[in-house]
Amino acid sequence: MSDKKLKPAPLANEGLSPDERGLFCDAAPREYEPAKGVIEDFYNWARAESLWILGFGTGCGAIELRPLMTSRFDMYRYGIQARPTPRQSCVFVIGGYASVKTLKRIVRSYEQMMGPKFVVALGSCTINGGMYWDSYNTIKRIDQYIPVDVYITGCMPRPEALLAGFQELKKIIKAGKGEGQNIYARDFAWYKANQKQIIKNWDMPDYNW
Amino acid sequence: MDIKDFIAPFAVWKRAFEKPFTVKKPIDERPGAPRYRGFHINDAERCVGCGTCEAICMNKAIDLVPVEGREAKEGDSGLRPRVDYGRCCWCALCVDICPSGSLNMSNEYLWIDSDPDVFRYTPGVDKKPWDGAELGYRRAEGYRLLDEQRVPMAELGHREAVKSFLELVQGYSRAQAEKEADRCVSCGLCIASCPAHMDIPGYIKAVREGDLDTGLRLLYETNPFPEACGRICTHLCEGACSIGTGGDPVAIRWLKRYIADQVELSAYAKALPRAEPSVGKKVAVVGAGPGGLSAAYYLALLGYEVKVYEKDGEAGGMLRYGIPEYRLPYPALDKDIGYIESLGVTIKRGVAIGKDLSLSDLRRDYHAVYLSTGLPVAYGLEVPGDKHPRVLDGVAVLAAATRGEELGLGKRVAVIGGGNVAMDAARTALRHGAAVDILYRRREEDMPADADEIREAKAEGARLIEKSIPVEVKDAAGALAGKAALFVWNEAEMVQKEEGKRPVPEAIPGALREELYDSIIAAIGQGPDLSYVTEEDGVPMKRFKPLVDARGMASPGASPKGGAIFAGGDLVNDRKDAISAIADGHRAALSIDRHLSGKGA
Amino acid sequence: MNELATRLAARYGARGWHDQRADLATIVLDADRLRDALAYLRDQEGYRHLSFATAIDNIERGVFTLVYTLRSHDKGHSLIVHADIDRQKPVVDSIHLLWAQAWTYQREMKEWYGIDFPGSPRVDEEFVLEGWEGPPMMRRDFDSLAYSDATYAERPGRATSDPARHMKEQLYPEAAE
Amino acid sequence: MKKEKLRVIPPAERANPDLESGKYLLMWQGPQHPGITGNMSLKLIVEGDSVVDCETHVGYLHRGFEKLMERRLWMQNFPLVCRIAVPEPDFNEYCYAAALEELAGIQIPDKAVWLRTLSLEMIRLASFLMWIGGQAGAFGHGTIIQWSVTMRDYVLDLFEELSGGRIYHMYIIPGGVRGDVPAGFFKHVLEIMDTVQKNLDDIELVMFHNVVFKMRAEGLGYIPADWVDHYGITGPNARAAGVARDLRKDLGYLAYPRLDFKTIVGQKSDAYERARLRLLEMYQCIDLIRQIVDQCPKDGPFREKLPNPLYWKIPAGETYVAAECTRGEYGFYVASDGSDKPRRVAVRGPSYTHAVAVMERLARGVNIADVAGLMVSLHTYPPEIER
Amino acid sequence: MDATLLQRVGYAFVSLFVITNYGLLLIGSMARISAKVQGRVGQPVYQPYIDIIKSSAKRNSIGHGVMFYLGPVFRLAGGVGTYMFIPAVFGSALFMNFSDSGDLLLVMYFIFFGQLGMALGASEGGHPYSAIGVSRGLAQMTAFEVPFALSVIAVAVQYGTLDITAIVAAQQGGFMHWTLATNPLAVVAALIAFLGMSMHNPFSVVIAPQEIPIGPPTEYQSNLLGMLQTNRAIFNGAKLVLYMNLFFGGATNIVVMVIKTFLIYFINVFVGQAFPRLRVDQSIRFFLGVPTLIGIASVLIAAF
Repeated sequence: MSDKKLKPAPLANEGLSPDERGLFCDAAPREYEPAKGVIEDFYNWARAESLWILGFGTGCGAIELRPLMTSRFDMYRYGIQARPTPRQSCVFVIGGYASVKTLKRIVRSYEQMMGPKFVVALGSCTINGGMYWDSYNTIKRIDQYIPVDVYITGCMPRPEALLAGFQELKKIIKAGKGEGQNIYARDFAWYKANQKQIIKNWDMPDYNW
Repeated sequence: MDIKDFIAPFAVWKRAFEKPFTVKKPIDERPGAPRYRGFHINDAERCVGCGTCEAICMNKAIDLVPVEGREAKEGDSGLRPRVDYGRCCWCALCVDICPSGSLNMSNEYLWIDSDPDVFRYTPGVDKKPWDGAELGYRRAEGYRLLDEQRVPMAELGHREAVKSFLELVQGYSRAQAEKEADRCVSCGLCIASCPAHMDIPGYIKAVREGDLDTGLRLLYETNPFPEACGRICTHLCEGACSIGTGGDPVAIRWLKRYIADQVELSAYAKALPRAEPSVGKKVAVVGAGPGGLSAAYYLALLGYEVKVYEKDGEAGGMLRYGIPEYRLPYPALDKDIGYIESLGVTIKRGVAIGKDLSLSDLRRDYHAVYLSTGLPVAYGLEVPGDKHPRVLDGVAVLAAATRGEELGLGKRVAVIGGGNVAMDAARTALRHGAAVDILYRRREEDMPADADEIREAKAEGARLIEKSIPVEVKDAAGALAGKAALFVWNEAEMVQKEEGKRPVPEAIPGALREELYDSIIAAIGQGPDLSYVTEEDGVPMKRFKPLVDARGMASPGASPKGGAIFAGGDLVNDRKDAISAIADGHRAALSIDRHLSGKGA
Repeated sequence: MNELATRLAARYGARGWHDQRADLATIVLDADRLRDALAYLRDQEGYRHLSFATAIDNIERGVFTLVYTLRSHDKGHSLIVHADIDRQKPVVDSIHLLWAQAWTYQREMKEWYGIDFPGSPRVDEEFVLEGWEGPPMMRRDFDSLAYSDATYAERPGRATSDPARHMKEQLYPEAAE
Repeated sequence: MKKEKLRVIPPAERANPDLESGKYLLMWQGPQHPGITGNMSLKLIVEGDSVVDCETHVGYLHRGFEKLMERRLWMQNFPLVCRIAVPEPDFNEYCYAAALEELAGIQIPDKAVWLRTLSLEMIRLASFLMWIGGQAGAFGHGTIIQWSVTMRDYVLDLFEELSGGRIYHMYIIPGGVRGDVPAGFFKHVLEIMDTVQKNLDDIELVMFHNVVFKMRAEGLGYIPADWVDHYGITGPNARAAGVARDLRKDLGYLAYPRLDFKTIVGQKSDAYERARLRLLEMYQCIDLIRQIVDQCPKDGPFREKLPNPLYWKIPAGETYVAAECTRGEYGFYVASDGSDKPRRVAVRGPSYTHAVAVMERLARGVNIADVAGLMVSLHTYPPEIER
Repeated sequence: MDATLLQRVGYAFVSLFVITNYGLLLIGSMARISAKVQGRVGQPVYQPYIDIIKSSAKRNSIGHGVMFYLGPVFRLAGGVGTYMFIPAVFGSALFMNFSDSGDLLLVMYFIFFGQLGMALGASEGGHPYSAIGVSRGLAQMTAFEVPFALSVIAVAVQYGTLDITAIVAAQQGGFMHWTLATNPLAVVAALIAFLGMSMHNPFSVVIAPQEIPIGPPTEYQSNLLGMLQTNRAIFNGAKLVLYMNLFFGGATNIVVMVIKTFLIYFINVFVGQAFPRLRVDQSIRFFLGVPTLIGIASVLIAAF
């Protein structure tokens, strides 16, 4: 993360109307100390065994989430289920490419999720642009904008690959390495600077939760 | 809305008593289908690093990277494709197009990591769990994006061919040439194999696009003998062609010929660069073969005044006197030489250095001298009786044929040797109505002649006798004495003497054979004639060859006695083909220029 | 079908009838008579279905060529109507009253090419882009790759070699002199 | 000729609600919303429980295909096009390939014709299967989607076997198809068709004879027949309104003229009717697939040789090739200027009309609970709207 | 009935603990049964535990004012309150909770209480879906309360008491003494209302993921969500026990209780898997139609 140079501190939620301001938190995100020892291990076990995916199909990757959710692959048996609201979800599946317009929603949804939160990125497009490497409207690296825990290759990755990806995520969480939330808080200014560079009509508060 | 609408939905519960759809352990139980387009595998041995996969990839997912332990060599760039799975879309067009068929896909699809920078690897080089996967996407049979078959070249039938000295190969039509040029993938592997390093993809592109002037210009950048080379070049390039790894190589030689054939000599000047203004220096070239004339051409372009001395009556050297008309018709050669002459190169025909003029004279009169006298002296058979009048010299026979002299070979001819001269002599003899036996010490696959030539010679009716070691030439008995000779040879078997070296023929004791021939043509190699070089010229020799430096310079430099001496062509190099001589000539011209203009060290 | 060509030529100055297939023809019109001609085709000639509308940037000629594809299900025939408009002043009559979905296509063309359709609903709103600051991106002079390279970070560490150049460096470096 | 009066249907009046009044609630449905098909959003203005105004917002999936295609070689576009409509990629492949073949004057072998037809029918079935789960789910029936997506997965297995890809098959390549059928493939097809048909029978029983489903779907999203031309509605949405249009019959492309099928037409034109019609079309797909398996030639070439794809140039010209996908008229307009890259490729996805103009019109006055159901009943895929 | 107050409090904690676990396992096993219908294997039975631990282990949470926090608290209070006044096992001191005369009224009140508290809290979340969910929830609750109240009235009238223990006592002595046998109409009305109360299909408009994801709890997260999840188990358990007591003869030991409540809950799942979801207006109209008539009829039967 040495390349993450801190830019000037971002704005607070100025410019919002008073009613709206009430809907957002106006504190910058902070890093959270993990609990001590066995307790954190126990928590991590629970976090790993109860992965709630945010139901947001950001790209073509969403198409393989359907078989995963339904009877053939049945991810429920692994404690994975889809949640319709970011507040209750802990896993964000980035389904492939993200257009700028979607990225804005991704950032918002991600920030609205409660930590610890994890990101699984599907397909080539999230790693280095994929087949839309020369498109004027899609980003190339999702890790510039939000921290990512697991990448799954493929275009599209098969549902099995997704399952394996979730197993890998479980391992990461159980090992206590799923600290995307803290990384995001630590490098918040860097992430915000990257986001604002791409999202031209930044009409949302900096603190989005 | 009837009662059924209330009852029927409960039919969902039927499912509860059936087997679930769920796959128990999907990752283990459901491998990719046999055709699944999973991760790439590459047979690094078969791959030649041509980069066609990189060219077709719409995602710019493939890079060609140097690989440890793999050097560039003829027909193999030493590079291997590296796939970026941050780009790949698993379309498998790279597999479909791969000329060698080395690139394939496994049916493996699991690659998960939390580090986004790891998803790049060189298949077949970096070890991966799916290496050597049996299943996975392969090109379907009969399905390639590239055409593996070359556009057939119209040739005279063999029956027809032996009747005359008409040119065998008829050349491509425009449509054929463009179709053939379309097979090229512009990988450029061929360039390194060409002694002259011609811009082969460049001129093939010119053919494809119908821009023959550009094509001609590209040809002349490195080779002023396109007509000749387009016909008789040893086409090492085609051996390196990446398309050749999975089919017929692109007919590079025929395409070169197509360009030269299509442009009239009168239109050359328009397409080709003009000579630089005169630099006021003079260079002499000894020998008007392809090497000498190439040097002359490039020197003339650079503004030198060039005079070429040729002992024979016509220019062209071995191209004219060593290669029969049916392979290289004289008008084609004349076209090449004519253009060189049109640049102001003077060819002094019939002037032999060492006889009419001495090398010292040249050194005195010129700023530099280029020796390109080739290998005019044929080796003898070196067996008892090889001085028999009916034992002829292959090169001499071919030269005589060129001069249109009566050859008088008779009805039964033996050709001893396995090189191109032997084949040409044999086929010339065939055209004079003789029955021809070709005798060679080793096996057919060991013959140094072009495979095409061997094939054609056989097809035209020559009999090939392999593994035959010459023993003796005896005069024929009786009335035929002095008019025919008995050739005696010993049958041989191939013995692997040393591990890793090619096997050598060893005579089978007692297996002597003999046959009566009207002529025995010895074509077992030629040597140089350096009698014109005197010691005071200061040309160092090694193994009967002038010793030259990397730039072709033979003498240490200009001495008070005269200009520097450069040498090249068959005289110096080991390849002994026209294109190498041309390359030497080109290089010598540049070296001479650098030497005389004082540029470079 | 050529009767139709004649009628269109007589009424609207249409030209260049070209039968691409038995069931597909193309024709060229002047932009200022486009709406009338489309209405005529729709109401009188049975081309009631607008398959799609789009534009081509013929930058070499300095025009945008509009493409309207109509289909007559009765005749089983499709007709592609072309009209050129000036690239500098791209304004065309809106056809949103003729077809109820046409405004979407017009909104798209406005955003993608900068062609204006006065009066078309929501034509000035963003369609698929958000916060776009560049020129209309479907214009030929907009370079998508250059924009992408300048805007979006790429994962570093890629390098490729050209086989021919690599071999030259490895095998005969002297020729590079 | 019959002389008609020039007829202009005035655009439906849009309510112009005063959001400040506090009477209305502005709501976004999507893009992060389980009740939306794919990644798009509806901006709803709601009064109480009913929608006053609806605007479709698209572009979340915009990748600029049409621009990218102008940058790529003709053959390089072949892997690209299938990504335009994710659940139904084969129609992109077919339309693109057919347009190129038409422009370049290439005739494809008969076997390729049949295999293409098979591929298209199979993906129609798969797409319908996913849709029917979505339709049931939009009304809260979570069981159907569990079954139907599995059935779809079985069809995808067939694709994987045939082409090597589950989602993006990249099978229909310009010049033909990419491979012959593997051994035993047709047998698998027939087996899976039996499984799917059996499951469809269950779905029919559970979903279409369901009092709640009827209560929800009947009368929802009525499309009058005279909207069909005016809005450019195609496919099942048009057929449910009683307009018998099926490009498979009308254009007679590929092997369809040699197959025995009837255009299915509905009457009532509401969400239920559309769902029912699509169910019937699924049975039709199964029937057609069986016919294709029966009639497909067993051998012969499956691909026409093409020039080197690295330099392939297509003569200048333009064409529009359409096909009947599950949602209606799917078309590719391809213009070539004679170079090795397309001059312009425009994609006509049926959702373009259905999800924007039609949806915005139909959503007005609908209960907010029905928006998702209505949206799904129009069967739209956002990626083909914005490309 | 001789236990001291302290003992009763202690017993109540045990009882609460048991019902919480039972409720969680019940939810877990019903999820598995639903999964079976859908052709799946389904989540582990203990999954709800993990979910609650996970929710409680979240590191951060956000709030929208005091009411927002109070919502789940009220809800939990409602759940616990409901359960605390129902005797879970007839005749068991351990499971009799704080049942006393007139507890039926308290229970009815607590069932409402939770919902209302939730409504207040969720509305504070500021999310339009929460607001819509709340309004739907309240509307539907009002509707299903009608048949439910009617059937409870019928039961009260029939047994002449508002003491649940007494009602259970009256039903002892075999199946023919159960309300199910003595006043089936009341049971039918109550069970239909139960479908609405437990928010299963076709009456799941309140949370309706496809329409208003996911209604009132949209904004709730972390430990607040954990609280809601715990409450769901308790509240479910409480309602099931109430139904068992009122209509199915109660339970004399814990095994009977488990079997009976399981079956009652299963009715929900049985119907829920078969039907989609009704719109809120449709469900209100539905509850105010046939079930209400049945309820009235049951009261009439009980009264006369």
